[in-house]
Amino acid sequence: MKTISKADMRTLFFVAIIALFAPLILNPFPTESGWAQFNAGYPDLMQRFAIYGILAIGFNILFGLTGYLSFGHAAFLGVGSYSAVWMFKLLSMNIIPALILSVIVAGLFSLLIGFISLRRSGIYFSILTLAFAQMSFALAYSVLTPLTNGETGLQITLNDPRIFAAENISGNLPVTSLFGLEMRDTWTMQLGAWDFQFNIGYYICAIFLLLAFYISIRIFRSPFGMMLRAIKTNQTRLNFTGINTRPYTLAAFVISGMYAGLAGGLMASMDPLAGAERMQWTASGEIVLMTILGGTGTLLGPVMGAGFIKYFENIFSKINDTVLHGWFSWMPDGLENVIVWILHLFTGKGWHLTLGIMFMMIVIFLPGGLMEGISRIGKWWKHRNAKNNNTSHTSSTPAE
Amino acid sequence: MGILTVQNVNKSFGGLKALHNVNLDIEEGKIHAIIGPNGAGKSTLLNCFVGKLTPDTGTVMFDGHSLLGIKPHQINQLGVSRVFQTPEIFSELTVWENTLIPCFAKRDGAFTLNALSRVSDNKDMAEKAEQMLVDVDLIDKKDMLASSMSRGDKRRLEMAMCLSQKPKLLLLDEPTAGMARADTESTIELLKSIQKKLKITMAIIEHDMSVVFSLAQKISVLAQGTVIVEDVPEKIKGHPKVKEAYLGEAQV
Amino acid sequence: MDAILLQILNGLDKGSAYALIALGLTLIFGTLGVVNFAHGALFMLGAFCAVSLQKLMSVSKITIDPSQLDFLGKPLKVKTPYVVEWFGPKFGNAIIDWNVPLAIIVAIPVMLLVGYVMERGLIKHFYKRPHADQILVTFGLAIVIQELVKANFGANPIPTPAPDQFVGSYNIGALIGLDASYPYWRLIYFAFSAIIISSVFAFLRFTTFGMVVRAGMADRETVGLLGINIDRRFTIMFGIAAAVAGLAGVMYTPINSPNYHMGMDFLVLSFVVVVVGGMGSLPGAVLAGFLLGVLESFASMNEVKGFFEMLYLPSIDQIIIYLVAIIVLLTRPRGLMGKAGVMEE
Amino acid sequence: MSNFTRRGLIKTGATVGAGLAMPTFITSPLAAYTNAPTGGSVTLGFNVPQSGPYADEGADELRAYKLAVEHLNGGGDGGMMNTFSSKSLTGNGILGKKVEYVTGDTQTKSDAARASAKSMIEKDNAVMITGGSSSGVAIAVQGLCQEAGVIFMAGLTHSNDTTGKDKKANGFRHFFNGYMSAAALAPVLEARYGKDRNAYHLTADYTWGWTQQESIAAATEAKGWNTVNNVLTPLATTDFSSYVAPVLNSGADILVLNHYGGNMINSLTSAVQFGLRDKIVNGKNFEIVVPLYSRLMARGAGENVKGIFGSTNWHWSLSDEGSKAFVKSFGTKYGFPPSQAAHTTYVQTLLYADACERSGTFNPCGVSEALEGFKFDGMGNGPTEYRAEDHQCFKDVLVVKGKENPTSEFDVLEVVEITPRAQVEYSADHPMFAGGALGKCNPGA
Repeated sequence: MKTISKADMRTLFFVAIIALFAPLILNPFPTESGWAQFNAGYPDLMQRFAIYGILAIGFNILFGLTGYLSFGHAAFLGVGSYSAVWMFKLLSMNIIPALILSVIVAGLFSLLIGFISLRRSGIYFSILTLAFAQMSFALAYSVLTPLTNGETGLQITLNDPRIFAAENISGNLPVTSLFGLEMRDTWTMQLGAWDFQFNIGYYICAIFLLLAFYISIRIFRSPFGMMLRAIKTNQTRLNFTGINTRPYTLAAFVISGMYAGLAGGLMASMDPLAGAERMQWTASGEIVLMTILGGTGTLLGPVMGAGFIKYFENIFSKINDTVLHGWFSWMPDGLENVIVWILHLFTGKGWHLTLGIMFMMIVIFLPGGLMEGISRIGKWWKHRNAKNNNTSHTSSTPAE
Repeated sequence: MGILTVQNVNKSFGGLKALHNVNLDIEEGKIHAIIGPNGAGKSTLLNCFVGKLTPDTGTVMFDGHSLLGIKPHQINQLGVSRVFQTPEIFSELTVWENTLIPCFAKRDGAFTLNALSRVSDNKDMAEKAEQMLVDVDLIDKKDMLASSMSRGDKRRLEMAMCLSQKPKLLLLDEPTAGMARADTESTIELLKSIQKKLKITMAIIEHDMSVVFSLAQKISVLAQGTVIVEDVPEKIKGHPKVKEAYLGEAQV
Repeated sequence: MDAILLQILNGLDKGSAYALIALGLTLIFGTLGVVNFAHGALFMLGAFCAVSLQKLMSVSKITIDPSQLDFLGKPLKVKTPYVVEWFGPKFGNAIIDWNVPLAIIVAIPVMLLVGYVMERGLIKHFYKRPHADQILVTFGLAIVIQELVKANFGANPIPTPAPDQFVGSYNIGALIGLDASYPYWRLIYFAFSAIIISSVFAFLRFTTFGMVVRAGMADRETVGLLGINIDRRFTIMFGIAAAVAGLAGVMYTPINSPNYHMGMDFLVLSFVVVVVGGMGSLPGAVLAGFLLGVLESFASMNEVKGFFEMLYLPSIDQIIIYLVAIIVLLTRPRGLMGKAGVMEE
Repeated sequence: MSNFTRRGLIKTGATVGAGLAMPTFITSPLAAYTNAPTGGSVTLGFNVPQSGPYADEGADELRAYKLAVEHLNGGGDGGMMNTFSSKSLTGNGILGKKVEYVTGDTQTKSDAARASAKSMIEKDNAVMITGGSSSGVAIAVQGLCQEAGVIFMAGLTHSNDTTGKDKKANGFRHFFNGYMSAAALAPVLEARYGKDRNAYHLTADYTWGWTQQESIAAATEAKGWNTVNNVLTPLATTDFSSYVAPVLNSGADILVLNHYGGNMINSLTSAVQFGLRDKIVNGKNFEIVVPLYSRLMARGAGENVKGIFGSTNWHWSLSDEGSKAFVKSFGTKYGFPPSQAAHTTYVQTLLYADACERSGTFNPCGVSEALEGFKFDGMGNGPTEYRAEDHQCFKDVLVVKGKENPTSEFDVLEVVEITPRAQVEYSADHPMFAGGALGKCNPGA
């Protein structure tokens, strides 16, 4: 029995190829050139792309399919991170037990919150989830400090027990690994003027991203997924069709909570620190924005939305005046200063402004998010090709 | 004893008594119509059957189970389906998916975490749904979004969804409301043929007397929250109490 | 008793800010069906009306005083505000001192205009779009407004004190035989919000305009059929909601120095308030605002904190609002006074 | 697997697939430490808050960094390089390499700060990270730098933990801490307000607040004060009225505000609004104390700071040669005097550069060795020592109070006393700083 359709297989394959060659694709500019500022192909950001991709895919299973807008999803991310770091502190630096625990704990936590919050729908549900997440954040920041290390965030230290790890004699903090493969190992390939970094941690994240994406495709195409979409459009009819909607929504909530837990666990595996800010409402809002921005209810959209926001956060925030002056130094002084003055509102410390404007632009002109943009380009392309083919009559039979 | 028996049901909203000692007995395999002037309590009564409302006193028994205090989906799983006055369908899904969902609900029950098999791998479900769409003559619209159909098509789709579950009792709330004459007639034919073929018990609430008399095998007349007459159609036509109830309404 | 009275006053004061913002949010939501995440930014803009006016009034003539030195050892540049220059030190300084009350006069037209432009320019196009899109676009707008303010005024809070006459406190407890002094400005703030809230209610209740709007809130299409241009009235309502938020912001500045992210600080809490009050219910929003404000104040009392610590609930003041929100929403499905079917799908 | 280097980010040459004709082979020698500079320049990473509540402090830090880079590369008037007791810096970059820098936004969140620092290390090959305006961020980034094998020169961080239980071998703090604030303040408070005082503490409910409260309470109690109550306030509090109101009837005659930034401005404003300072309790004037002052932030509280005591790391009105030189070059370039955050980040950059020069390498272990136990002067705080045991700088601490008659908008604080270093020193194993281990320096790679 084939598990996914040809079209879905193609999408999955496409994502896999992108993920595999991301270190090349994301580093289009030579290292020493001025444009290198826009390169995103370094391990930390690539890991983040993958991790937030997982998070958004999971969120989309809940929001995209059922329409239940959770405003507290970051709580599960945070809980996952804390669990993972505790595993690093108590057991060993192997990421497998950490990931398992973070998924389980996030699952249980979301079961509890979901069970209560799903008694209400619409905005009442959103506010319930928000309230739970904000409570988690406030407590993690203050009274739960013995468990979370509060403001600083939970870190590994030299005197953690780590009962399964060999004794540490180096005096250095141990690093996270997968049976000896260290997450931070990076192999740099120098190719002409380009530096490409291939990082183990990133590829682990990418594998999980593909797995998450694959499972999400299966869910989308399953009877379960169909029921979830039915919940979004008409709960009354579904009830009168003999379906109990609560367990369905709860299952979707828990699944997406487990996705968030996995993302949190991976985040801690790449960088063993878990901060309370991960649970704040702004973090939850970011997940919502990623999903809407990319295209709610689409398979690929949320991943793209996640990449989009993280790119702005990490790349635009680093473009300072000096960099700008470097770019425009060929201009006459006066003009250079004017241009730099205008641009500096949007870059460096002004990166939020650019992000805000992009949010507005996309939602105004592309109501379906980035995915709509892509499908429009696709349509335009097809249309153009069709036209060309008609006029030149040289069309060959397209390959299947 | 019929398949659905209603005994001494009372329901009031605040001071208003909507149902007053209602007794009703719907026989298996029959088409039973409930008629009555506006505000007689027909819809309230129907809502008591499907778990939307709970009567203050009295019992509603279906096939040996009490319907009181259980959820709509449980009632449906017992074999009661309902067609609404304005069609309740999954408007953002395709016609095809609309018919599939009841099939899955019938097979998998109120909740099954069937998250890893593909919808299209469930061949038996697909066949059932397809057959149903052929039956209601919607097969060529199978990939359309349900929201983009005409009202008559939506009604037929809703009926197909209910019928694909092979319910023991089908409740119809004004199934021809707002339909053109031709549509109404085809609906009547559809219902008749279904009744013949599948022997499904039906309870119909209807305003249109021509529909009622061409379909019903038994009629209950509801007025001011209570059943005033219950009889075969021929006897209802000239019944003085019925006239009074309707004329009373007309005079107001 | 004194302590409890003080905390009630504190609660009413906090509640005033919540209630005013929540009122505007509900007006916009009820009339236009739009979830406005930029409402916090409107509150902040109001506060910065006061800041701008202050800046404007302290535009100064610079004279060089060689007898004094600045931090680099150069002759000190002495700044004299033009207002003082023109009106003399006594009256001029008084005008500067009365900046915040004066800012109210400035803020009303400014905020009405901001609201008008926002509705006509942006919100109008989102009436028929899903709530998620509305959230995204207004959130984007909030960020843009916030960043522009930050680029102009910096990130640090800017002190905008109340007029000297209102510094100090008044023993309001004495009225009922207790001893509880409460700052003048906070009393004014509470009275001011009470006036604003009641005028909004009176406006909706007793004017034709208000009646049409209320009818429109209940059933937009029918009112449209009557040939009434409901859209224009809704635009005006949006302007009013913006002005209410803006005035709340202006009056808030002496209580806490405004900064560019004060809107975001209030936004989430205001949403909680609106929902606890019940979506689409104006009295609900006001009631929930004051209720949560008072409860928050009580929760920060040492005795209350101690009590909850005995129940293994330390730091109750951190979570009280959210805890109350959860309890209310679980016991009353649509908040305190919500209508069925509003934003439940 | 032999192609993988075990520890991080070394560049090795590589063959690529057959599709590319004649790939260029570059085999760099195996570096001894992370991001060893290869060309004619060296990159430093300035990681400061550019958004969020501390953005203005971040902006001031960034100004100081740019100034330091300018001076290191031989531009400007040289600033403190002329007054610094070590003379190894010549204005020729660091070790002959031109100093370049990258900037990032910490957002005052440990997560974002680490992401930003990581991108500097991984993408921009920064060999040192510096900056920050809160202890949570400083500790988080310090941990990251320890793992990655680069030096961290902390910016504004005041928690005891930074060089206490969370100290790291690769991290260095020039700024003072909660204990030092308390040790400097207590005698002044005793002298001004007397021995027999009842103090009520409002404390921000997170680690920095707790450590500072603990320090202040201990130091003042040693002088005979009584701590009546300590109330923890949530970080997100904007209106402190409900915390301030109970102070009135608590019997306390001193209010200590263990708050920073926006919290400090708001709690102080509330306290003054409620007329606390006009009260007379137990026959004494009621007083307010703000143990950690930041001039930039204090401006936000306006008139309310007048006459209120606190401590600060440095102030532009100091008249030693180093401070004067710094204020002159900063003021000339930007038109206003530098903040303490600017001062500490400027000094940290110079200290780092100097340590590289003296040890002859950028290797974190070499730099660390050069900094440990390093004694210097001419940087604005008198004779200073970087203690080897915990990488904390020991120097004079300023006790300040809000100025009654400011002459300009920058003239918010006046220095009341310069508490000599000996008075604020503590042993490395002091219980408030116990619990962590410095570990060994990590050169990465």
